[in-house]
Amino acid sequence: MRLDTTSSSAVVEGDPTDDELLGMLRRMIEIRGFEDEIQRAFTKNLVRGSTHLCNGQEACAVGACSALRPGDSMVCTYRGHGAVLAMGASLERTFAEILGRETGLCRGKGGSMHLTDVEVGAYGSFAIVGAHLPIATGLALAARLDRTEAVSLCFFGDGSTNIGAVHEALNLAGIWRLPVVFFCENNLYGEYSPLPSTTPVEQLADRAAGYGMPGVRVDGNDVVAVRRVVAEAVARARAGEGPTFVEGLTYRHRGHSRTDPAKYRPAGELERWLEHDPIPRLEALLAERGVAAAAIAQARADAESAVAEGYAAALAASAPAVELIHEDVYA
Amino acid sequence: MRLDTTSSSAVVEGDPTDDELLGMLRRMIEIRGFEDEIQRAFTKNLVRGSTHLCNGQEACAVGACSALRPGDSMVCTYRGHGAVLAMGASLERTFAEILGRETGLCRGKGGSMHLTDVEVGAYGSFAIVGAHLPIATGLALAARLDRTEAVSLCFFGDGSTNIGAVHEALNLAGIWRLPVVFFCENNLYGEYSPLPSTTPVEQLADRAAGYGMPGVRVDGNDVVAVRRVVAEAVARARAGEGPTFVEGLTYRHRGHSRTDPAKYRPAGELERWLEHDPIPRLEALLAERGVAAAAIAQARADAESAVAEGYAAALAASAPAVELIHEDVYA
Amino acid sequence: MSEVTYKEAIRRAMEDALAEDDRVFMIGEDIAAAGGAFKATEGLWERFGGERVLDTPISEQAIVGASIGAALKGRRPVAELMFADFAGVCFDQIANQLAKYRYMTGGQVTLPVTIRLANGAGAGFASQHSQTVENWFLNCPGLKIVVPGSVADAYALFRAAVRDEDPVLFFEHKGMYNAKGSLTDDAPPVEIGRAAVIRSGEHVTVVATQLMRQRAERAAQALAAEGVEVELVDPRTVLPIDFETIGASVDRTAHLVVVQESPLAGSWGATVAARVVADRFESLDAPPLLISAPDTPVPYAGGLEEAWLPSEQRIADEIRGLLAG
Amino acid sequence: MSEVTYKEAIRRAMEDALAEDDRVFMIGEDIAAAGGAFKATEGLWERFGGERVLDTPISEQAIVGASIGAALKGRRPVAELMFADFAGVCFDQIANQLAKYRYMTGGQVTLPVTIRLANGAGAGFASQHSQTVENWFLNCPGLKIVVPGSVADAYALFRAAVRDEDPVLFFEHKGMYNAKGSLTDDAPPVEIGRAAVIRSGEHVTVVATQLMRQRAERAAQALAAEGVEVELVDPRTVLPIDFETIGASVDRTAHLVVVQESPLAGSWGATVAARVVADRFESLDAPPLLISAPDTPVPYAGGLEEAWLPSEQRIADEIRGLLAG
Ligand SMILES: Cc1ncc(C[n+]2csc(CCOP(=O)(O)OP(=O)(O)O)c2C)c(N)n1
Ligand SMILES: Cc1ncc(C[n+]2csc(CCOP(=O)(O)OP(=O)(O)O)c2C)c(N)n1
Ligand SMILES: [Mg+2]
Ligand SMILES: [Mg+2]
Repeated sequence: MRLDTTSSSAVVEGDPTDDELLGMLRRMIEIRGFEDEIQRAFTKNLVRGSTHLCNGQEACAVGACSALRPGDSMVCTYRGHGAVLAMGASLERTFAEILGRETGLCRGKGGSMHLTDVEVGAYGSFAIVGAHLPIATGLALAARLDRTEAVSLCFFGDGSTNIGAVHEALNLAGIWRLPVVFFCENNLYGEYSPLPSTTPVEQLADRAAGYGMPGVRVDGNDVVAVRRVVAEAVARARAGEGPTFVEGLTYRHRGHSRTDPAKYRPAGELERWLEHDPIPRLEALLAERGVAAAAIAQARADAESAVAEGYAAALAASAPAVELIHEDVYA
Repeated sequence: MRLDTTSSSAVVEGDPTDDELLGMLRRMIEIRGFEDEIQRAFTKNLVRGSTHLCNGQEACAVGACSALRPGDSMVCTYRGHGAVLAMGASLERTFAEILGRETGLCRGKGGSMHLTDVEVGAYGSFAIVGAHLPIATGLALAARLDRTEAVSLCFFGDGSTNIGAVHEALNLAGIWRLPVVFFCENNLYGEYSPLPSTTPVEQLADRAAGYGMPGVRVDGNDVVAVRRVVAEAVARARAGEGPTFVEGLTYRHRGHSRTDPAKYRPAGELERWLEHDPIPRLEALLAERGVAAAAIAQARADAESAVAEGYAAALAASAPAVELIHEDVYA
Repeated sequence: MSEVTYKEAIRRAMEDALAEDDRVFMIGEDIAAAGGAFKATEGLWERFGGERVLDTPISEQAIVGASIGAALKGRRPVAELMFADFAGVCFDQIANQLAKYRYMTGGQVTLPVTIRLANGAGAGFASQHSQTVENWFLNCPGLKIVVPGSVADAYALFRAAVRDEDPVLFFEHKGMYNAKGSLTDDAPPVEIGRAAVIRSGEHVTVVATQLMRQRAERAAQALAAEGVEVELVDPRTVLPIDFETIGASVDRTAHLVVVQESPLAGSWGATVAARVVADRFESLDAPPLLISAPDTPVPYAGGLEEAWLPSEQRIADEIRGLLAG
Repeated sequence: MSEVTYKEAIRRAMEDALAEDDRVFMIGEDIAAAGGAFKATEGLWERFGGERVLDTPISEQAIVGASIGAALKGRRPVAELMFADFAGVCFDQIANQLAKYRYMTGGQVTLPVTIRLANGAGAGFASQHSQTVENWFLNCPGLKIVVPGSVADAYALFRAAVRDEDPVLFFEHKGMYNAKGSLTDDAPPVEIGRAAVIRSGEHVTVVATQLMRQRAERAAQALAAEGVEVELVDPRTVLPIDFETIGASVDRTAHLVVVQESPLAGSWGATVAARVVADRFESLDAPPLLISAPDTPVPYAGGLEEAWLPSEQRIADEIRGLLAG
């Protein structure tokens, strides 16, 4: 296991340019705004079932996905709004899906937990913990067999590392040296359980050794650091050197789902993490690099209006026609 | 991971006495004879389905089970004839089960892959790879809750370490520090696949670290060494110090199952391992310790006649009455 | 007697089972301090402590396997699998181990394991969190499968499940957690494997469970206003099924209707229809009516899911059609 | 035309599928150099190499998941799960992921995955290696389930499965691997979802698959000698089921018999009986006859397993009883 300790202040080869960073900032603010909007919609009963927000984890989604190129693929969990948007899915159609509209990414059939947009390489959000890691491995297998040099990026949570499917997928990717990047968003909790209560290792990245692949731990709230670590893992994968297990340390600002007040958190924990909120951190970095305050403000304004427009358009769309029930079962 | 390197020639505290060792020799010869008889019966169509013999692995079964005491429990795999006999199951009733007789351990309903004798603490042989590790964990959980200090011993193969259930069980035992001894009989192959083709770690005991438990590797053909390592693990478990992962390096003399000629083995491999056959090794050790040749010969003779008598008695027993089909579904 | 929710009835049943018998313990994800994903186990950990209410990692195979192992030593585990759909990740433990263990060992072991699962559609949880999962396990003799469809049944069947010497899959319909009903302190124990006649009627036997039982009951009320008397039978246990009670009702009404919120293929409803028709062909004046969901997964959007589920209206209309036909 | 075994027909179908389409590959445990646990893949690795025939660790969830992932990118995986019972350890991947993926994504993905499973009892493999596993998956729309019951069907249905754009569970009955039959080079392709009338007859429609189809065929011969003409229908696909062909036959014979080697509850046979009776009640002169195995797991001992499986004798006797009744 390796701990990534490079500082984001010093620019490293392959790092995003200032313009790219502004784009990433905008995307992170969009995701934050998206999640806030969904939370409001949920309390207004416009979102059905449950919904799992990623506020606070935006740097993982945006940093990691920014290391991909067209043709690569990404799969994630029910807490995947951010990852799907980071791949470039339309705000409007993503909103529409969660609001259950026919214009939604999945025609309103998937909802919050199943966002998929194959066109942008987002091959699915999965609601059964761990079930998508084998699938990520298969996406990588196809790349290997087809010699496309495509890479498969797979997000999953800390809590999911104890389920069988995860073990099988890591082992298969390891023994076949498949081009997958396993990105574990360690936000300290699986539902209401803190990691140490379920998992007898301190650093999840340590488990990588058991699968014959490198494990790297990174500050998951530092978008530049995430991007660097994932870019390196992606390069290894493309070069045929096999999978990497990346553990991004991060924190979800909200509860696990729906209206969870997250009372299980020790006092002060949230506040400490809010000090490391990835969005202000990126803004500070941009300022440090000499990017004009106006440009940063513009990114924020653009993000906010894109979210507002996307939401309004989605709300205006109509519900799916009832006949759609019978479609999409078989090809 | 620790490699056990103590020599069996030097007697260590807690080691079996000469008499106990003679008993273990007898048991190992019984198991060998049992398996040979089953192989012959199989070729005569007296055994149905498939059967998986443990010739060559007797030291694992006998050494590990000898470290248990009444009240402890043991579960194993379809390659479990030896383990069940090592716990003290009757040769006759074990034969009878595999021959499909009503006097069989399971009334003829289980067969070769499902030998169970709860009276001697053999809680079952399982035919779905890895499925019994969670069950072993549950046996240990009951011991913990009931404060019985009982220990749960669980045999499994090298190949099974890549299936999800194994991962979940190891993790649960690790986080709850349950009194289980996980004994991995590494016989180098899972079916026809050599371990390095399926598993990207060289020493399976290395994986123990990922579950917060010690991993120990031992010469699985040295019955005294196996006994020592397992006795130590059992003592830890009884003392509430949690599980241990033991990897016993061993070899199956025969093919995977039925009539597998084991052509996938490199030339000379079997011959090399036959030089380390656990039975002659134990005989040599006894001689070295000064045990009379006559006593060793007697143990062999006793074992052989017990096998012959058990087989004859089992063969003479009758098939289960057809009405038995409907029994034992519900309590 | 008190008026409580279905969820509270189950919570209380768990509390009473834990209090009654020291061998009972609960095991599952976030069921202790957190009180469970559906808050059904609230207060149990506080009262009984961490050795009776155990939080696990996200490892359903280990949850079921640990329950089996503990039961082998005389414990009576109650495992929670949260959404019933998660039974997929530990299917082997349930269908191949738990169900067959006693049989394979020639009766050497008994497995008093209860597994709780939150079943069913209607709440917008989409395809992977909305199934009526009991149908996956019907072809697994060795299991008992109960599907309580009322507050009283939820309490009584849970108590019976924990007392039962055999493995019981206990399906709670999550769409009913907040439904209210009355719970009497001295209600007679309910036997697993016995159907209940919820409402007597002479014109048609309607067999339904859980959410569909609720809807069928309202449909029956509507039909009663038109002079059609429905006999509503809730099998309550779908493995093994009480064909006797259902059949006896059909002998009287000469009409059989099955209502279920799942596709037809491989369902308990198909099993009921097949067996009852085979046994009581002469009793029937009309073909059995099978009211099922479409042959599709459960869709997310509100309008789609609503249309997917058989409605009170559809149930009433189809029964009218049957009797008119 | 040649006389081959059922197993050879499948082997040949795999070979032809691999030769026809570069996107097809095989994945499973010990299927490459070792030729598979049942030796059904012998020679394929030698001919097509390690990128078309892949050996995996013992990780069925990874096998199915990897197949799904590869299919998303346009590959056509054929996964072998060895004994069908092992579907239990990867049930979630099949029932929750593979079956629902297309639906949940609103049709964005197609999943041309074929999964091969060795099904059925009769060979002494005991409870955990002998089930007719197709019944576990019937309530999972999105899957197609085929159960070839002859040499010709084994070949043709396998080719159709691999060409199909949807996930297909392909159940091979291991008790038939050595059964012989003829295979013509120019046999017309078989469509998934279509039943076959194996034998025409006017007195009774018998529906059976795989081993039971073989036995029903012999029972039909015995009955023919007594003047009873059986129409034997093999649904061949049990999800979705071709109720039309079965129903049309019942319209002619007025008698329906289902024969299956599994317990009744949740079975395809119960589904056939329920639906055909609901649709064709007026066509029937007698109650449907359900010939199933007992409600127990599969026992090991020879005499027990033999008695457990419906025999040719039992099939013939029960049909006689039905027609006499
Ligand atoms: C197989 C399965 N078990 C349980 C659940 C319920 N569940 C949903 S999310 C979750 C916690 C997952 O924690 P983690 O992997 O850390 O991801 P996070 O939610 O923190 O992003 C659980 C237990 C599930 N969806 N699937
Ligand atoms: C879930 C499952 N997958 C596959 C099999 C088929 N199978 C039986 S034994 C075996 C090999 C197991 O190897 P290992 O764990 O090394 O044990 P050994 O046979 O060497 O004792 C396999 C793949 C099975 N029984 N269960
Ligand atoms: Mg987490
Ligand atoms: Mg092995």
